Amino acid sequence: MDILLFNLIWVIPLLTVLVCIPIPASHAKLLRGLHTASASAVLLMVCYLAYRVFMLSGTPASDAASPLVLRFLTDIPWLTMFNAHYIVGADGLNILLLALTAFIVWGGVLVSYNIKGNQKVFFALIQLLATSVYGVYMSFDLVLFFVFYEMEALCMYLMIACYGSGRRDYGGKKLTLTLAFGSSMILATLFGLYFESGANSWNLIEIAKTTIPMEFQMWAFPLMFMGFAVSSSLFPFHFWSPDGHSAAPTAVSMLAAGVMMKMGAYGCLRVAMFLMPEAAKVWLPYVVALLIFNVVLGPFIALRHKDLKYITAYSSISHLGLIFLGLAAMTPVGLRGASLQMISHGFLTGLFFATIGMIYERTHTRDITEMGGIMRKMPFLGVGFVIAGFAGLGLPGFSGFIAESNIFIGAFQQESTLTRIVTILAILSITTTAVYILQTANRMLHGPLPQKYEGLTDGCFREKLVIVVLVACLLFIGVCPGPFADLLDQSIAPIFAKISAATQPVTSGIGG
Amino acid sequence: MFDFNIPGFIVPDILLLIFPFIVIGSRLFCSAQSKVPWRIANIGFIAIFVLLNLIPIATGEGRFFITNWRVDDFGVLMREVLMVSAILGIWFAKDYFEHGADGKPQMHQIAEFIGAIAFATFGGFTVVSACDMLTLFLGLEIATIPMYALTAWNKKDQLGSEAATKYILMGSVATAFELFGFSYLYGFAGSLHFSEIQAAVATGTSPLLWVAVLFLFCGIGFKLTLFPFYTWAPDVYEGAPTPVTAVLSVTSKATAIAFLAVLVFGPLQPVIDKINPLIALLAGTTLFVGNLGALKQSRLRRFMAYSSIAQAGYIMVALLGPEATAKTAIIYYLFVYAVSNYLAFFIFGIIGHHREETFASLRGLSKQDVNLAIALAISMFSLAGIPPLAGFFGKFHLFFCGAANGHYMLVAFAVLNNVLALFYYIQLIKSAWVDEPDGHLTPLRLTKRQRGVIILLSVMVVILGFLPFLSNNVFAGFNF
Amino acid sequence: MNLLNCLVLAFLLFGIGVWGLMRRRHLIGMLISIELMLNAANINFISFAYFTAHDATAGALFSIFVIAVTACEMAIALAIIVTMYRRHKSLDADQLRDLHD
Amino acid sequence: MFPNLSIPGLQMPDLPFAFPMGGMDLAFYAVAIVMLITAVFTVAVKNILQSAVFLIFSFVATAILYMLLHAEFIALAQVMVYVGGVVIFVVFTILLTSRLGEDAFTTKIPRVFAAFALSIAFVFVMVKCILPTPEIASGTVSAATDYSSLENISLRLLGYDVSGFIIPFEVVSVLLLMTLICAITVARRSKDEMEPNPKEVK
Amino acid sequence: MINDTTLGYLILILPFLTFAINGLFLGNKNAKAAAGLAVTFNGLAFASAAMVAFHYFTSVVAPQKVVLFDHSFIPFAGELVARIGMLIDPLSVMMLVVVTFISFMVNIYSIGYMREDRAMGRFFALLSLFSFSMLGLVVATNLFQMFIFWELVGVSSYLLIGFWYHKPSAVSASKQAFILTRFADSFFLLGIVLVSYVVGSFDFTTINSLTMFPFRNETIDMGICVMSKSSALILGSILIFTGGWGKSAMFPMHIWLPNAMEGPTPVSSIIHSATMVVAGVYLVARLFPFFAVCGDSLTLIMWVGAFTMVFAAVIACTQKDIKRILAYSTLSQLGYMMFALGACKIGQAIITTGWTASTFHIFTHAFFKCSLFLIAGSLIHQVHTNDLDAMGGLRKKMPLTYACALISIFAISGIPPFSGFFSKDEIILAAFQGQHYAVFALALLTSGLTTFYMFRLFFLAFHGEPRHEGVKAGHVHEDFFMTLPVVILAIPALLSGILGKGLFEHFFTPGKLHVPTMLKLAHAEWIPFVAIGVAVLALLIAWFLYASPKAKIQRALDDTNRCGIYKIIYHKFYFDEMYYTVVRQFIFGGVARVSRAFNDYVIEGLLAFSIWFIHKLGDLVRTAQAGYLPFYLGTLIVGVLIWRFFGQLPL
Repeated sequence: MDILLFNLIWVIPLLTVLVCIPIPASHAKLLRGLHTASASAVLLMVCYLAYRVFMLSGTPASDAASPLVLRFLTDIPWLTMFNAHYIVGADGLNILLLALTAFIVWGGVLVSYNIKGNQKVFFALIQLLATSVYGVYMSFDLVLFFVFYEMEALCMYLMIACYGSGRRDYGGKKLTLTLAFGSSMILATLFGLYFESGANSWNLIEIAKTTIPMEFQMWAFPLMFMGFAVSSSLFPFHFWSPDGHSAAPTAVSMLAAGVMMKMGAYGCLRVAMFLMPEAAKVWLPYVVALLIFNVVLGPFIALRHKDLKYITAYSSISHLGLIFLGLAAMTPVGLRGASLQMISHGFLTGLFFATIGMIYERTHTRDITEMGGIMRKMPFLGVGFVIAGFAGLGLPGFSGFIAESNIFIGAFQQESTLTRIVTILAILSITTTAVYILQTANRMLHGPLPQKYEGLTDGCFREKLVIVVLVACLLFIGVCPGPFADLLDQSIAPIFAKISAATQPVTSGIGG
Repeated sequence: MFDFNIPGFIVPDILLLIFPFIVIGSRLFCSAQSKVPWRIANIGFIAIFVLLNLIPIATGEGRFFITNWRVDDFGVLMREVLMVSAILGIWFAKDYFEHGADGKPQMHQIAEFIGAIAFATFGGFTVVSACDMLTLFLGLEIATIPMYALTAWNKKDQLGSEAATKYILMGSVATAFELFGFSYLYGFAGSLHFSEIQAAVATGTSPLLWVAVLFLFCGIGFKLTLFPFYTWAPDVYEGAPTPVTAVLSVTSKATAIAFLAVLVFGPLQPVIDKINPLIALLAGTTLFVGNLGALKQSRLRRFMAYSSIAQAGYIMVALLGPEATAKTAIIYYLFVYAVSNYLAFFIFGIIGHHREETFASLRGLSKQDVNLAIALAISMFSLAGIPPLAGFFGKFHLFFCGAANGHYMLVAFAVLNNVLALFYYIQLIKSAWVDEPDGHLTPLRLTKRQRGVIILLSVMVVILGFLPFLSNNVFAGFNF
Repeated sequence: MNLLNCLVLAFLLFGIGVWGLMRRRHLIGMLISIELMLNAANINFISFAYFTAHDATAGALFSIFVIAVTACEMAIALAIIVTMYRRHKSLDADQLRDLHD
Repeated sequence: MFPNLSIPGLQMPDLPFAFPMGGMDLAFYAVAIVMLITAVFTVAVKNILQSAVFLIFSFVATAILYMLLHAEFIALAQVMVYVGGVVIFVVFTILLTSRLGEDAFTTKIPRVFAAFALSIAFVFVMVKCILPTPEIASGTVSAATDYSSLENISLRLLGYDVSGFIIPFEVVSVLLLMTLICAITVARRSKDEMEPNPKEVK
Repeated sequence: MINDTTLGYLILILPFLTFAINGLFLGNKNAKAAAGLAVTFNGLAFASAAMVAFHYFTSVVAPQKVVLFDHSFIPFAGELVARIGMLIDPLSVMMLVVVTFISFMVNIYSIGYMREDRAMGRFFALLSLFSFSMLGLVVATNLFQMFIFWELVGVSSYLLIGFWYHKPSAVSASKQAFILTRFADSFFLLGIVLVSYVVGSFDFTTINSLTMFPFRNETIDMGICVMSKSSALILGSILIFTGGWGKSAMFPMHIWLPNAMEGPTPVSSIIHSATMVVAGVYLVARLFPFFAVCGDSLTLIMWVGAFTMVFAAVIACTQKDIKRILAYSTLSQLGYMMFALGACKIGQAIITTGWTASTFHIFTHAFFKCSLFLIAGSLIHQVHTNDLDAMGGLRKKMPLTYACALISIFAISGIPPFSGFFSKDEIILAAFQGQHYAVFALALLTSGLTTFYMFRLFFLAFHGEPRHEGVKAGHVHEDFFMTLPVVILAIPALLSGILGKGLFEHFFTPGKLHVPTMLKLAHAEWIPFVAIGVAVLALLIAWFLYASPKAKIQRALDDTNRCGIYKIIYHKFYFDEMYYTVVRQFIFGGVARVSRAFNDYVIEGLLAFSIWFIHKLGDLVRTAQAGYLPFYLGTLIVGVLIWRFFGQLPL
């Protein structure tokens, strides 16, 4: 039953699209209702399954030899031509990311009620995107994984270019092509994994049981890691994200920044680092040098921007840099921090983009210099934005703080010189984050209200609901991180075990 | 002695052979505008396709007819691809015989047209059935010569005759190359039979062999539009009548790659390692140049020409793999490519019936007919190799072949080029989805047949990728 | 007279064909050059058949087929050129530039 | 078993080229020179009609070469098809398309030289490719004198066994027929070509 | 019977509930209910805190630490577990009582003060959020919990300073406050990470019982250099102190505090005088044994404190904004507390007089400073301005307020028997005992300055002729809700010194120290008399300048003809401007501009270049495609040559 439900996660959005095909686009209400219902259903399912995974924790996996403890494991032969299987399963890490996705998709559907243009196509694309993201997190077969991973490009361009604003074609193209560039790097190495590992299987678990030759790892790992990192906007492949996000409609920004950018980091952890730990140990201490841009300079750039979405995009860049810092730490705490940051940042940035979208819908501008004092007219949205801001700057009580503290502590345990420097810089740059977030919030929400905004109204019930739910998620993780940490620890343990078992010594544990 | 019990597997070939005469003959009994030839052709082609599907595949060495006509599983599936191309080709061509399009006048003589396509298809059949170089050569010529004529079909079209002239002049030079290649191969092995050539190649090599390989690859490079022999393609694709372009881009390419597959995995099998660098270089340069050329196009057919040049480069990657995988990959990819390509051409055709076939005419398509725009996006994304569309799985299979023998660099290069390809396919999608129309749009009228075909092809592009359909023929269970 | 002489002769003939192909502007002139090239290939076949091939008849056969195919190609080519002439009223290869990027 | 028609005593083992001696060799060189000179004239003369005439000579020379190589039947076919068919066809076309075959187009000198250089380079490179082949320079002949006799050819052509060529024989008939249809379709003037099609005008 | 653990929970939960209920449900629409709820719950919290304090001090465990509860929050690795707990020792109990009491008083006061504000519900919610955070901070059992609540305190301070968000000055002040403290906090966090990495625990008990010996020989790579772990610990202690440095607004991170006076006065009184700003002092006091082993950092603390003390006092003498004077006075008093902690170090030895004095001063200062702010609030509420120019002559209109103000000002000036005298005297004594004579002299000087500027304020506000139209017209009156807390606060301002002295001397020691404690301390009985003398002298000067019949008040208030030094001091040594230039223009402006330029020109430029390059290559391909047949034919021939040479065939 649970297995069926689990597999339905990605099927339901697809079915919704199919069901909606015969409905003419003029029945917008019906379409919206259907999509909302399907998104809500998936949300409930995922929450239930996450609960099930939590309750199952501690019990051994069905396959004792498997290095990963997976629940709801499904393995069906699929494309026999190249030995691809349909393998899906859940562990702590991906079920939480699935839950995150379900929340963001649900929010994305709800905030898009007023989108201009052909709503039928738009919602169908959202559901397709949802399918792809669900699929990425669920699959343990590399072909399946990649199929879902690259599927996003198909939806992304259309959604941004047709429903976006500003330089939508440019932004959409930049985003899609850069992401495709990243996935092309991944694809090239995937073949290598299949053939060089000797497993002759796309099954992640099977490949993990083998040791991949070091010569192959040495070039494949950076290629694959960077490939994944492109979608998580690691410097120097971050350039797609500000333009892409700013051009995208609200729901797409939410999905892109909230869940899609995590797919890269997830891939880095789940595929690149898990399968090629030896090379990871060699390369990652150098990769952190790139984070100086993401973590330290990212916030500064955000400071210079006036467009809300650009600011948020650079904020995302810096937050995602922290994920990589956690990954590069290669300690259990760091990895857990990185995973927590994926989830936390998903909710956070979802909330950010949701509120920005709602405000933009009313003010028709995203330039913060043109706004001011709209807190008085839109207290609810304003508070939502401020909360997102506080969560973003790592205020205790919100999930961001939990994630960041894990990352900082974890990264500090990694004793390579470069990592240490970057960790220190990262800790110190929480100030810059505060600066741009407060500057934005102040300019936009506070101060005198311009005459033209006298007629603004606060969010409606639907919008408030989205904000409340996302804030609740942020708070829930922030206030009671224990269960999340437990869930993540279970799924990170095998990854860390693989890393620590790799031949080259890596520092771990606490000094003194 | 002659065996009057004609074996079942040869029936489709024979049917196809006599078929053009029936179609052309039927013209004698009806008017010039009659649909009878087209209907007969339709029924016949579909019948042949179904019959082909009845042949069970995976029978190892294959079956022989009169000892030198080989029907193996690769051949059967290749025949199916060619038939699909032919069927879609005549479906597509139908409209062009009813009214002009894209500034070109209406076409005439549909029966002969269908006959020529059938002949070209038969040429492909011959290539995959060949057991000796002579048959192979003749097959290739049969597949090519009707294409010259088809290109010049529209006699009132200046561009068509120009294209045909360029095509046949260059094609003849390529034939000369090929003949040189064959002659040296013959000189090297002293025989025309593949088995004997293979034995000779296995015992030792000589410069004659390599000169032969060089000339053969250069000659077929022309037909497969490999670098730098592709130069005819953009001009001919643009100048030829649109249905001919469509057929050209699929049938001709399928025949050429089948020719290479037959050669590389047949007589040249023992020295395949030595040829692999050449294949890899041809593949790499071709797909790169094709992609580069397509970047800034504005006319749809010329754009599709460059796109198909790039696709030829991709498909060459498969030749680097182990035989069985490579052949499966080639077939699979051709099938997918045929479907996606025809889908694109069908849409361009509809546009072309009302406007010029340029990027600019696509503007506002998503507002005018969103389903058409969706179909266009599907075909473009499939050609670009974006999952979950069939094009992705096709390309994946090709790269899988390349990687199976360790050609990671080439695969990486090809995959990176995919990004470039995505760039220009997106340009086209952008025209249809994003750009505002210049002014008033002439309404697009789709016939039921057009709509049906577009839906059919779109659905195929979407679901083909998921289905492992190549394990056997669809109807092979009947086993006649 | 040996095989090499014949092969070199064929190449020279091919080379002359190439030269003609490149220097001619007249389409029929080009076709004539192509004829020379195809003829060269035929010389190859016969030479190989005569000097080295253990299946000599096959080579001879092939060259007969080549002659046939060449004739076919010529026929189509000339047909196309005639059509072309009717449209363009010229057979200048350099003027065929309506199709370009 | 097979008669060696060259004179082995005069061969210089160091050189890849056999020194031209003997009747056959002399005949070969004579034919070769004639063939090449006529070929050069074919491509070099200004008048396209003259070019066609030189082509005939070249083809005839080739036919003579075939006879030297004991391929009499092929020589016959060469003369019949090429000289009797193709070239006449070419001449007709020339006459059909231009005024008495006068070549109106002059080619610029640089282009002539560029073309010449390219072809020379091509020949040079290709000949260099085949030179290292060991058996190529020996004057041995492996073929039986009747290898291209009508009997041999027809037996093989219609043979059903592995070495038979019945399939290509059938296939080439398809090719010829197809060419016929295509050529006629392309070349003939359609009725509506004479007067503009009313539909087209609309 | 409710046990202490339950009370402990109650202390934390009640303010939080107030925040949650007010913020989520009551809001601005049910302002009265919100106010009632806030007062009730904070009162209950105070009662609980008082009961806990009573139980604790009367129990046998009294000076020892008691942990009421300690829940695991996130386990990191091994011993490194972040916990949320409640630590009870004399220091935290004292703080609990102070915070809950002040919070209770301020809540009552706000009923009056915020009566006309539209966003009263929000105000009470945020005030309770602050109380909750502050309480969480003071009962922290470990560094991590401290940091959590430290940040929450910061954010509630931010929200309350910017409470009137339509006022640009308030908004920018709140931003400045948050960013400056956040800047300090980033070092604090780094310190926590570093110390926890070296020590392997966040727990105060573990950290406070450290000895340096095990760390001497181990090294740690700090990126820029490799240092021994003991040096790393010293660095860590300084980093942790930096957190307190910012939060307690020590020089040069002091500028946010005077600007924070843009917030509503009750906020200033609770956050920016009585409780939050002492968090820095509290932090050092809490980790005192740790700082003691990291000896050198204490010297730093002392000098930072001492300098701020004098610096702020000098500025306070010239200000005219009543709240700013109080703010600078707070800074100065915080300087006292800070340097007292630092002054505990004599060479390698440590005495504890300063620690006791400092915590005592926290206690007394909270009452009189809160009271002063509330009084200032009352005045502002009546005259609608902060400016001393507009006050004067309020003595008769607000007699109760006047009396209470007098008590508090005597207290801050260190006049016996008011509370300030006892604690300040002890601090000065600590400086003397610590043999830091320069600091001792500065402390005495500042004591005089304090008396001077406080009485300057007092005389200008209450004495003389009324200078405000409203006062002249008699519109001024005393509000019940605003006067009641003032009066109540006056009692501890008067008595907490006498009553608390014994308590502090008995119970208040910093815990087990791991450095040799000097036994013999100089007993300088003359110090109180000198201090009183200085204070009285200063009082007289102030009276002479501002209240005596001969005083030229108009001239004193006139800014036009001032000498240079006065001007510099009046403009706070131009520190705000310097900050603006350095931070805004140079750091955030410059670095941000450079990074954006790097991004926009270098990265995007490379991207554009590669796209351009590819397009150029595409053009090349297209150029070849000129439709020129001879060229096409040439490509065929050349192609054969190309692949002959590059095709890697074994030719």
